[in-house]
Amino acid sequence: MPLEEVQRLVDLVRESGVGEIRVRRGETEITVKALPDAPAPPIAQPITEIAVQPAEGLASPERDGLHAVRSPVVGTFYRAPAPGEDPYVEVGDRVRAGQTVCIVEAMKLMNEIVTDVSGEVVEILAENAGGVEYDQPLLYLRPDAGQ
Amino acid sequence: MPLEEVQRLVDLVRESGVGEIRVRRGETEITVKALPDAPAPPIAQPITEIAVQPAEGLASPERDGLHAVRSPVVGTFYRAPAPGEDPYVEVGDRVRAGQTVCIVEAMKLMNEIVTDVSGEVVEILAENAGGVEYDQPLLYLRPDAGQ
Amino acid sequence: MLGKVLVANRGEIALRVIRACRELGIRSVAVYSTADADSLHHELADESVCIGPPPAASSYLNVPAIISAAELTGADAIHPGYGFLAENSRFAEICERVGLKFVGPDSRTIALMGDKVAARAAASRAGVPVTPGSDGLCRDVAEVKRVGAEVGYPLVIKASAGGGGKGMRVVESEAEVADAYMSASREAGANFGDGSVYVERFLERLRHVEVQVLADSSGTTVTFPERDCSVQRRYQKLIEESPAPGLPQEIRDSLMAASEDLIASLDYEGAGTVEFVYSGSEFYFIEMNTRLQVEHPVTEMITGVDIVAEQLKVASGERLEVSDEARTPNGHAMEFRINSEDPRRNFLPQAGLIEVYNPPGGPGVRVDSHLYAGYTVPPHYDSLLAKLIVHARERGATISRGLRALDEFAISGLETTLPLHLAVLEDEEFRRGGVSTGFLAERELRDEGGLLRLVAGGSPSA
Amino acid sequence: MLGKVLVANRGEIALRVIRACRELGIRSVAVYSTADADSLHHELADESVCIGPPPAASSYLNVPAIISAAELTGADAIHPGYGFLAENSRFAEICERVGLKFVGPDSRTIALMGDKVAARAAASRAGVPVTPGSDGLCRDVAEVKRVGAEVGYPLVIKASAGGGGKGMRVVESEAEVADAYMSASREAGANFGDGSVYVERFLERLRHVEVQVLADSSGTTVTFPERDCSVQRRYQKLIEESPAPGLPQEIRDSLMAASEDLIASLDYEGAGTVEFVYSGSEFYFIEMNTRLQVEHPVTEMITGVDIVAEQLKVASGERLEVSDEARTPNGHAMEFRINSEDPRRNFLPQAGLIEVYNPPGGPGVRVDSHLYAGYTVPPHYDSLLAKLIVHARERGATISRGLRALDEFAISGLETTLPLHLAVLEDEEFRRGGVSTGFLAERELRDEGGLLRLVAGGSPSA
Repeated sequence: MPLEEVQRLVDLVRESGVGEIRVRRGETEITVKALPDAPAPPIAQPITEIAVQPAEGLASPERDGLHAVRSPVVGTFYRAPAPGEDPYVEVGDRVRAGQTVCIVEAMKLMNEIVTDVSGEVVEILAENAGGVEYDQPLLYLRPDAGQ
Repeated sequence: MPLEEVQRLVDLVRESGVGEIRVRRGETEITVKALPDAPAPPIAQPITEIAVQPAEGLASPERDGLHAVRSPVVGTFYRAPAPGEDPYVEVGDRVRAGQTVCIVEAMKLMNEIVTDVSGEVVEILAENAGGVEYDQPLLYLRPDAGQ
Repeated sequence: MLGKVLVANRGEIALRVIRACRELGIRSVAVYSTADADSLHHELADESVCIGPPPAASSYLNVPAIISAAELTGADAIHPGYGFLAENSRFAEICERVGLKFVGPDSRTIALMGDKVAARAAASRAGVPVTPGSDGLCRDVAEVKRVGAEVGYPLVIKASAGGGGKGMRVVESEAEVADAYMSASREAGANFGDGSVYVERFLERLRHVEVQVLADSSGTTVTFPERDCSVQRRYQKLIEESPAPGLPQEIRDSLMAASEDLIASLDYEGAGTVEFVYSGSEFYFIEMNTRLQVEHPVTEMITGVDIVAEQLKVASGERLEVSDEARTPNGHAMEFRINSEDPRRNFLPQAGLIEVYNPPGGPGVRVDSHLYAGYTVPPHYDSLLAKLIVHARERGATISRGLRALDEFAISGLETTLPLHLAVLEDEEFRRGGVSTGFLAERELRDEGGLLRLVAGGSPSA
Repeated sequence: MLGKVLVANRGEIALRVIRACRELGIRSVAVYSTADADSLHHELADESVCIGPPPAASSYLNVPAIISAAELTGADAIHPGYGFLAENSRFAEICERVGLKFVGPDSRTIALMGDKVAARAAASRAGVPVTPGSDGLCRDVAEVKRVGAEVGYPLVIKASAGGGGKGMRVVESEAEVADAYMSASREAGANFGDGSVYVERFLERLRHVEVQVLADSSGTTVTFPERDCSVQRRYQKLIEESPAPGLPQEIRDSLMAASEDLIASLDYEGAGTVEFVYSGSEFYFIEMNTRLQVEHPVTEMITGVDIVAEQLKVASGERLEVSDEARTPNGHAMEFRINSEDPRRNFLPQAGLIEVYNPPGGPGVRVDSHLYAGYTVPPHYDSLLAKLIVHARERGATISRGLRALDEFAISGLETTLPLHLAVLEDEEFRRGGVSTGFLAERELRDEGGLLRLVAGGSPSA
């Protein structure tokens, strides 16, 4: 089948809103389909024991107007530089871009987590001394206006 | 099949609200489907040998304004009461409701197929002495106005 | 070898036969009702013919349409699958008359085994133990009482033409005989057009065991290790396994020998199943199914024999060639019937669109199913959606594999028996093995945080 | 038994390990990149941890992230699957140091076998035949020429750190040595950070055969019947089968004995594969893979042994208990790698949405795959979508079953190697059995009415 005809079939599908066109001529079969909305991923049957790890947070979406500081590594989240010391930040604190807001320890290495926006700390999401995944939101900032 | 005919099938699907149109004519098969809410059925991989039974027609929908006389049984289609005799009907003939228009033989029984509408024969779809499936359209009538 | 086989069935079993045909180089013809126009058996067969409207009586039970389809397509044999026309001796006879090979035994054998009283007599003649009871039909209440006095109560009254628990009544004492006789006979008449009944001693805490057999036209017979099908709900099997847990080898040998004696006495041909009840260390013949059974894959998994391929070879006139190793179970297999029934709502049948379908994979897992995502389960036919069969080296590992595979099996759009199977596999008594047919009736299903669990104390009617 | 195992992999092999864990009652931890947030291994594991962004170097090869995930979740072992970190001795060493059991041999054995020259020497010491060639590394062109004069041309120059055909050059005569040496060494340096090479006689029309081995920590070893993996494209295996067609029993015995000698000499632990070339009636050691292989299911199908479960048991310190029957092939099995590559466009890799996914079912069919309808294949990782494994009583029936199952396998949304496998199974020479590794290169793929066919006369570069 000449390509011009196939092109016309494609146009037909697009313009008509019809889902699928199939043409078979002798040994040749041509199918033209409009893209369907993707089906949902399969929902596995409930697992007999589901262990919900309290610290195993899942990535939360950005909240309206808020900025999430996310973990760049898998590790353990700490709010303070060392046990007994004051936390880097508390809810309500103002922070500047470049300021350390917490630590994620991985392989005995303390990774200082630095915010790249200035603003006010509105929520601390991870639990102190709990595990965090890659890309997990650690805290929410309300960015300063005009950034 | 010319593309104009495909265009007409597409229009038909859109206008008729019918879910699917499939036409197989000899080696040519054309399918037109309205967009389903559900994902399309799986398309099996091409089978090594595809035997297209020329007589193995698939159910076609009503065409705009036309009435299909369908086979009520699986069997063999005959246009005439016996070999050598005249066909019951020819294209262009006018038929009355209750009139026999063809025969489908099944298990050595001759089933006279009777039309339940009056009108003009516009197309004979099945092949004489060929096999027909249940519900397969045998011929198209244009019903008389006012029916 | 046969050249072209028409498969007079639908659903997973039609697919099973079509697959066997393709592997043997036999062309396959599917027949389908208008309700099955999107079905996989219609898609995957080499040819297909629409035979009628949705009601089974007008399509899958429509003998003239099926014979016509076979003639139109030039098929030389018909495989009936199970259900529908598979044990209809009249259909087998019509096939014989019009020169179509019916894949199964001859019509007289089907008729003989279809008559429960005659089958019992045939088993007796072949030296196969039958449950103590009436010699033949019981024509009146007095005759039932006479049998009762002889073999003792409780008794069970059964329909001669019966099956599936229809026309069956348990009688605890002589006082109940009259009422039970009348109602069993009435129900049998209504369901099978034949009100005749017979009587057997009622065995309690019995297990359902059965022996798969194969025979060719030259008299070679093979019997396989038994299947245990005791997990049933209202006489419908739900889980089948092989070998039967804890069954002594000498009982296995006796079951297989008895089955072999029976089919030899019948000049049997093709596949069949001899069904027994097993109680204490005794077993008794119940009936013989002269066809392929739903649970045949359990035997295939532990023996490596392709039973459907053997059926087709035998129907082609070939000799059976099954090695002696197939008589010894290799590991342990279990089948779970995934039905479109809602176990939370008294097994209400479900029909409708399958949104997600993702069967489990990996080692020791087999799935026989006609489902696919986007398929609509029609409301007209039986509720079997899929068979999940698992195989491992021993029963404990088979149960673990079953739990894993059931857990992975993703079907959405309608409710299924998947959670029921998970509940059974978690049950202590089931895990020990050897449960009786009362297993499910003695338990209640309870929903615990979205998961089903079986708890003791169900009513016998459950 | 281990309590919790972290699976440091993705795709079908992560699922395979998670399934084995579940069946053994071991808790599983999946790790996944942000590109795999919708993946089945993440869905089906008991716990899971996101370890990094899409590039493998930042996620599946990110050792600190994986070790941290194991520590956070309290895993006591790591199963590396195949690929990624599976043969990284440094990773195994880190696991050992931090007290995580690495499911595989110790880091020194991995390092030893990862160095092709050292592995060759180890095989030689164990009495396993190696291809005639240099005793160790060839440090200059003159040394290659000296070997050439000794063992004859053609020769093949190979990278010591190599694999997958990288840093490999065939040399037809002494005149070609200088150029080939330089380019092989340069390519090896660029790909493996190590330009050292060694030299072997180049064997023509050879077959790739390999022996699966298992060993426990107390010195019990098991070897299995060989697999034949000669159907390759550019050194990538496409079809594997067991047993190797037409291989005499005495060669099988010798291959298994040689493999047993090698692993005994190494104090090996866990699963591994000893790879050989087989040409004429001679076989020579090529290399040993110190990990699970893609094609392990082929061996599982013909022996009934769950190799991944045995790996986990051995890693738990348990003894291997594999019956002697596993040393004899039971039937014949074949695996087809279904890759997201378009065989009509020079195997162009494909990524994107899987619209339809319906794997085949029925007897003798196993599918290992992480696909589901609606899954999006990410462009970041290897192209293996699914493994279809078929098993039957003999090779002819296995091929028929393979054709049937490949035909049924419905994947839409992207192109796959499904039609290539159908073409191979229709090829006369393949059907006879025993093709050499040049099989695909000697053929061209031709599209005939939508179906692919192999025709003789491909170029050696195909």
